[in-house]
Amino acid sequence: MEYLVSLAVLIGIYVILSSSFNLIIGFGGLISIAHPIFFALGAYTTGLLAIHFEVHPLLAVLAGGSVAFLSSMMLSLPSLRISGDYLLITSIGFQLGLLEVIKHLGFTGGASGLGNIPNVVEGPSRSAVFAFASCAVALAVVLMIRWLLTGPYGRVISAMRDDELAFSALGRNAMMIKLALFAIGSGFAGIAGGIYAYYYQYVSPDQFEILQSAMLLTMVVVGGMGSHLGPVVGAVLLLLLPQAISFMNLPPSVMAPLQGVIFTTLVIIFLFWRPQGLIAPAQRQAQRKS
Amino acid sequence: MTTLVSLNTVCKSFGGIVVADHISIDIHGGEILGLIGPNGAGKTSLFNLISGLYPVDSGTITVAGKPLDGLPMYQRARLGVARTWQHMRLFASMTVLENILVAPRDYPGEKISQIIFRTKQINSAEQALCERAMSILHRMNLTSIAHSNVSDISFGQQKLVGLARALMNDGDCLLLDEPMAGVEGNAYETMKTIVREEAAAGRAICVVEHNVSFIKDLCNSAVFMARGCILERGSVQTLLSSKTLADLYFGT
Amino acid sequence: MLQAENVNAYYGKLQVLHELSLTITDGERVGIFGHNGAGKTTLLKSLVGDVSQVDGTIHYHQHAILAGQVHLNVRRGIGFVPQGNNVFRELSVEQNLRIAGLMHDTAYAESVYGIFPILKERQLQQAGSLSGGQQQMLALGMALMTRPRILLLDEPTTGLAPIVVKDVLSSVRTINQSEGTTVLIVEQNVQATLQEVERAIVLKAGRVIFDGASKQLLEENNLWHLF
Amino acid sequence: MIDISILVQILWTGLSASTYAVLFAVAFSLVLKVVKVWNFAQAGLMALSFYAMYALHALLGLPILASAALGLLVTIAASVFMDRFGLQTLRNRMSPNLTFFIFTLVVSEFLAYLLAMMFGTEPVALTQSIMSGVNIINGIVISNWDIQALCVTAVLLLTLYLFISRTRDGQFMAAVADNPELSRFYGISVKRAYVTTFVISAILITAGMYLFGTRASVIPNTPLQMMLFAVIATLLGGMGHIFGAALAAVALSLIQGLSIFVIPSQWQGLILYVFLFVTILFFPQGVSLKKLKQLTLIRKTQ
Amino acid sequence: QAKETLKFGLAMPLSGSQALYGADQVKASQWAVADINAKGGVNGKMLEMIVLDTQADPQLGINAVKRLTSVDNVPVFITAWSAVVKAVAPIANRDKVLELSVGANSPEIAKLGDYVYTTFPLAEVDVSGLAKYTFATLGKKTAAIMYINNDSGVEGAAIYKSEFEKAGGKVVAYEAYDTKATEFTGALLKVKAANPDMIHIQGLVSDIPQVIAQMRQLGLQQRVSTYSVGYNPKIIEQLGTAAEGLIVTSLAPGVSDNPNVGTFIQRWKDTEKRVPNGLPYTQYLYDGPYLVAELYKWLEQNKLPATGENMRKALITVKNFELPMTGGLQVGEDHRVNKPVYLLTVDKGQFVPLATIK
Ligand SMILES: Nc1ncnc2c1ncn2[C@@H]1O[C@H](COP(=O)(O)OP(=O)(O)OP(=O)(O)O)[C@@H](O)[C@H]1O
Ligand SMILES: Nc1ncnc2c1ncn2[C@@H]1O[C@H](COP(=O)(O)OP(=O)(O)OP(=O)(O)O)[C@@H](O)[C@H]1O
Ligand SMILES: [Mg+2]
Ligand SMILES: [Mg+2]
Repeated sequence: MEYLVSLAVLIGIYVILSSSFNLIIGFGGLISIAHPIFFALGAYTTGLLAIHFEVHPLLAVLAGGSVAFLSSMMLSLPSLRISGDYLLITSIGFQLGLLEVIKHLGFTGGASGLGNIPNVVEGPSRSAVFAFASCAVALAVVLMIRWLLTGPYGRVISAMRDDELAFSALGRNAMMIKLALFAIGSGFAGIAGGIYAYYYQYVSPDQFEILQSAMLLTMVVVGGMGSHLGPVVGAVLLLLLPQAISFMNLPPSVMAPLQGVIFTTLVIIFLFWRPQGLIAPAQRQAQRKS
Repeated sequence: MTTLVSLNTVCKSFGGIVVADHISIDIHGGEILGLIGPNGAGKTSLFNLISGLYPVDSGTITVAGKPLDGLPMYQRARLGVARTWQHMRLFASMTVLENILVAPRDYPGEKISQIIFRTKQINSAEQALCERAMSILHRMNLTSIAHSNVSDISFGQQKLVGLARALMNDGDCLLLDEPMAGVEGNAYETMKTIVREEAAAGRAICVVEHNVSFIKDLCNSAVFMARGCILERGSVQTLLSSKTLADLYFGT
Repeated sequence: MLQAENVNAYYGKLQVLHELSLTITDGERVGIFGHNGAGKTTLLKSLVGDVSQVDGTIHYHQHAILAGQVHLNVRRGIGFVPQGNNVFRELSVEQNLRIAGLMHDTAYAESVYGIFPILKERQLQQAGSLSGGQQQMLALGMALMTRPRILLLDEPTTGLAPIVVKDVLSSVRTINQSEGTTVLIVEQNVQATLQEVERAIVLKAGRVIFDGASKQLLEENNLWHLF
Repeated sequence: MIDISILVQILWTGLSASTYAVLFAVAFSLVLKVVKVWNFAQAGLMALSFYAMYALHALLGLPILASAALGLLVTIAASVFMDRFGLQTLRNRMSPNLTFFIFTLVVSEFLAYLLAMMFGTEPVALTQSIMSGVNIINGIVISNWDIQALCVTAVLLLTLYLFISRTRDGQFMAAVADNPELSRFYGISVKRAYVTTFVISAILITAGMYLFGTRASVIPNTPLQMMLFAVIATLLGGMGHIFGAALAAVALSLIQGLSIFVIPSQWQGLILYVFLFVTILFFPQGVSLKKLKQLTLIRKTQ
Repeated sequence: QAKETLKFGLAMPLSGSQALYGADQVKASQWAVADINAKGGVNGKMLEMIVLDTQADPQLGINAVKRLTSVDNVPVFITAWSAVVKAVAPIANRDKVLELSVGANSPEIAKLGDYVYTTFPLAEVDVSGLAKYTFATLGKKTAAIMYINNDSGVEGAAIYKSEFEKAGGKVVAYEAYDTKATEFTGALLKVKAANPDMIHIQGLVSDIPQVIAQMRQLGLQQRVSTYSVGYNPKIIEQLGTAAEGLIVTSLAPGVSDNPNVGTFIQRWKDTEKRVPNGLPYTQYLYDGPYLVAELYKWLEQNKLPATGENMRKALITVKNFELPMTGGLQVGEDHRVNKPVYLLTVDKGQFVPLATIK
């Protein structure tokens, strides 16, 4: 039971991550892989505030989100200023570079991670509380993104993605829209990081490397890029898959690589079986009110 | 009549290729100015300079009295520069109606700060917008394909959607880049009517066209360009009978 | 001889060509006309095998035109100039021409420069930065580089100044007469084109509603109104 | 403490150690240019290529060159298989770019896991000893490996250059890179161009892994890191400028090697990223697509 | 289920880059469980070991340990790799489950909380022993240190430096290299310019041979030492004669110190046709289940239920354990253990004992 509940915490966190990542890459068309670093910034900010300043958990998590929100501009502003193509590369550099910095700083705990984050929920229902919190935030994030994108704003975003030049010639500031989307998505990732830090009480830089990016990308794409529910389904599925495989009671010596082989094979199958993702993006329909 | 668009000794070159050589043009509200010239004369480039795709090397451009120097494209559009593109540049993943709905210059429903406090106002604004879009489509006989994806309609229809989008943008200055290329029959007539009506509504319109009969039918005056220079200007009649034009353009 | 029998073409559920049959004999100059959306482009594309959903048969000489195998059909001597976006934008003018001719005859570039002197002038310019009309000329030149035995042109004079339109249309005739190339040309510029072709085909909603000598079409006032 | 001979030594060793990085960067950038795919499967293919050679040479005892040749065949087969049955399907469905990205990434992981299952995760080198003979010329150590690596790389790059600029298939690759749809109308087989590209990249990958594997040991995950370097070089070299990518790879390797004298060694790992960021921030022209046009593969063919 | 079993967990890397060692260590533990059970278990009750993969990754480690504590309800579990030990410590403390770290050597491990104990000497033990020996016995006055830029490298190098200088020597070059580096020329040339008497490498099995190979090719002929990870035949294999003289440490007794070790190695040769990767670590892991069995025995004697709290009580009450493969173990108040350091060197392609530091 406890095990399932703690899985639910993780699911909530990953739903926030994949949905917000989808906002950036699926809806915004901003191809970045640096999402995990904003997750990390949120987690470290929250963790450090909790350890050193005993900030109220809610504030600490919000602070994590804000730091991610603001620092996203350190990446998006310079790279988008030149051309969207550079975002991918600068995002790789930003993510790995910042991690490298974290690994070498004393107060972040260095390469071995930041431990001793105080526990804020005591008692046997600890995980349940966290599960509830993370799933509630996840729901809120999914709904907020949905609310933001159905309606005129969503229309504007897809126009921008299709032809930025023609879009600007209609009087739209494409740069502002991109920055805003990127910051909002990153801010959500920061909040997810805050929850993560409190729940696990330990954050280490290795968790935010390229493989984490790959995991999040896979969640978004297998679930259905550019659809609202897709990333949710993707996150749940991709978190449960390895768990299910680990319950297959394979002999330990082959289990781990075999688990990887099975997992990647399944992802490839999903990719071909449902090329649009498990949940295909709804064909945008124009309002027919008139 | 007021001068809406004014170009004053605008120069631009790409490496050795001069695309604008001291160009000065004024366009008044209600005027339809034809811009003709051989391929590579610099017509499209002139539009690009006005709408801010790239900066001028020297000279000034003003729209409704406001200088455009150094402004990015989107701000120029907000000052009233609306244009169509030679290669249409429609939003390929969207329907015809949606393409038009994104075009208005100012729309509160698109500001995040305002959607958060989304009110009735925004909804009713949206409603009004849909109505305006449908009426533009209606004028173009495109209502039947309003909900088709723009990449699934024929070339000629796409051209019309491009124009509809510029109209929805509602700039006082309308730059049309080869609106008739690839358009004929009924669509041709529609296009003509609409351009005429828009001018009558007080817009300053500049049309690049190789279809001379279209220019003849519509334009009050015309400018003839070649290699980035204005060689002749005046009424369409005088221009068409000019010797330079005959040599360089019609080749008779 | 290019022969199409009972051709139906679809995009998804939308049927664009209906039971269309057509025979083009070698050496002909044929104009195809019709309203926007009549299916002219679709017809040309079917003839080079670039429409995936077609039924009916299309043969060029003995060979069946294979849907989806455009490059093989082209190598049998069918040249095609698509409507818009039809040059390699990142490559130079010269390279565009050479690549087009690699399967055939790269030396022919000189003759193309003869027809369009501006291309010679801009040899090293990137094709994507040419003006709209210059690109159109380059695309035509590239089609000629494939030394086709039959040339399919989709609105080749779109965006060209009248002086060039004349050149293009007359060069179509020249190519036809000097090399014996069959020419199939889709054009909006009906009057001018009719002067240059001998046979005219009019499409309406995916069906042939007129097929005869171009003179006949010029005279046929009735039909004029039809479309 | 920097004297000239140390400097020369670092330059020399850095140059020779950049050879495999160059090969990987060129392979990556070539596929990106022609096939328009961020081929992250390259890491998996690199691992496959290495373990194929390793199995044949170290386990079955075939001579090293025969193993390399057979390893090459395996790599080519795997690359072409991935293209025909994976990428082609996605292409037919007009999948979005990100799907390609994920697909290749997952293929990479799949291969890494598969190889881990077959060969374990113990670091292994291609040859039993990773020492190679050295010659000392004017105080500069020049190992046999250095010479071999530089020769192999130079020959491969030259051949590639000639192939692209002189042969019909090479030119067709350039055309397909520009506009695959349009190429078909000039009798160019797009599929063939793609296959050619993957064959070339397999050759480069195998050569690179051969060089790397005779000098250092590898685990199934090692190539991922090396590929990231290739990706960065590809981007800094100007996307799709394959020789630009090669130059960037050399420059990055040398900068990493030399920076040890100015930057405390524990911050070495950061240099690559800082360099990347600074370039894009302050010298966007340095990596701008337009400015590098003159250097492109295409222009060079004239 | 016919009979109640005595459960405990083992969370080790079975995949990922560390699996090479993790898998052999798991095997050693499995042998130990089988051996204990074959001799009748603990008062007739069988030990049951639940093995989960951590990939040496903290996140996966957390998942695995959560499963152990909440699904399998084990009162005690064994784990290794510093990052994992650290990451799962909050769970152990929160859920009051005893965590035994076997193999991680980061000095921080002593300070992870009430429920985290190590049975393995932390880095200060072997590295400082080595540093003192280098100065005092080998008579090397200057040393260069090359270390990998991760936590074990950074901490180990710092310990070596301070001990070597405390002993009176001088560290003339102190160079880090990246975890992903394959090219060390720059750092090595700096070392060469400093001309030390001795070079100490605080790295990993995957990079130590490359560092030494490049060092020798650049003409550095100094004697090289490293710590316990270097005690691996792989290194000799890849370096050939270039490995001669290399000094490594081991925290577990060798064949000559403890007869059980000889049998143990023979068992590897018989069943696996090879020697284990990282022999000393497998020795510690073999002893892990024996330690757990002792704890259970104490609980049985005192009729206490198998909870984490009681396990911890058992550990600090019994305090002194005699284990088959690594000898005596005393659990200290400060959560540390002290053990002799065994130094070995490569001679004619073999590791041979060099000295033992008590
Ligand atoms: N970005 C650019 N770089 C280099 N040359 C350019 C660029 N843009 C345009 N040119 C050149 O400038 C000249 C003018 O181009 P422009 O597109 O304005 O012509 P145009 O008058 O619109 O012609 P058309 O009627 O054929 O469309 C052409 O010779 C073109 O090749
Ligand atoms: N890729 C496509 N997908 C769906 N429908 C298409 C597609 N291409 C064309 N159509 C439809 O097929 C019909 C015929 O198109 P086609 O392009 O053949 O017309 P056309 O005669 O060439 O017109 P134009 O003169 O405007 O170029 C049109 O109604 C168009 O909407
Ligand atoms: Mg133009
Ligand atoms: Mg058409």
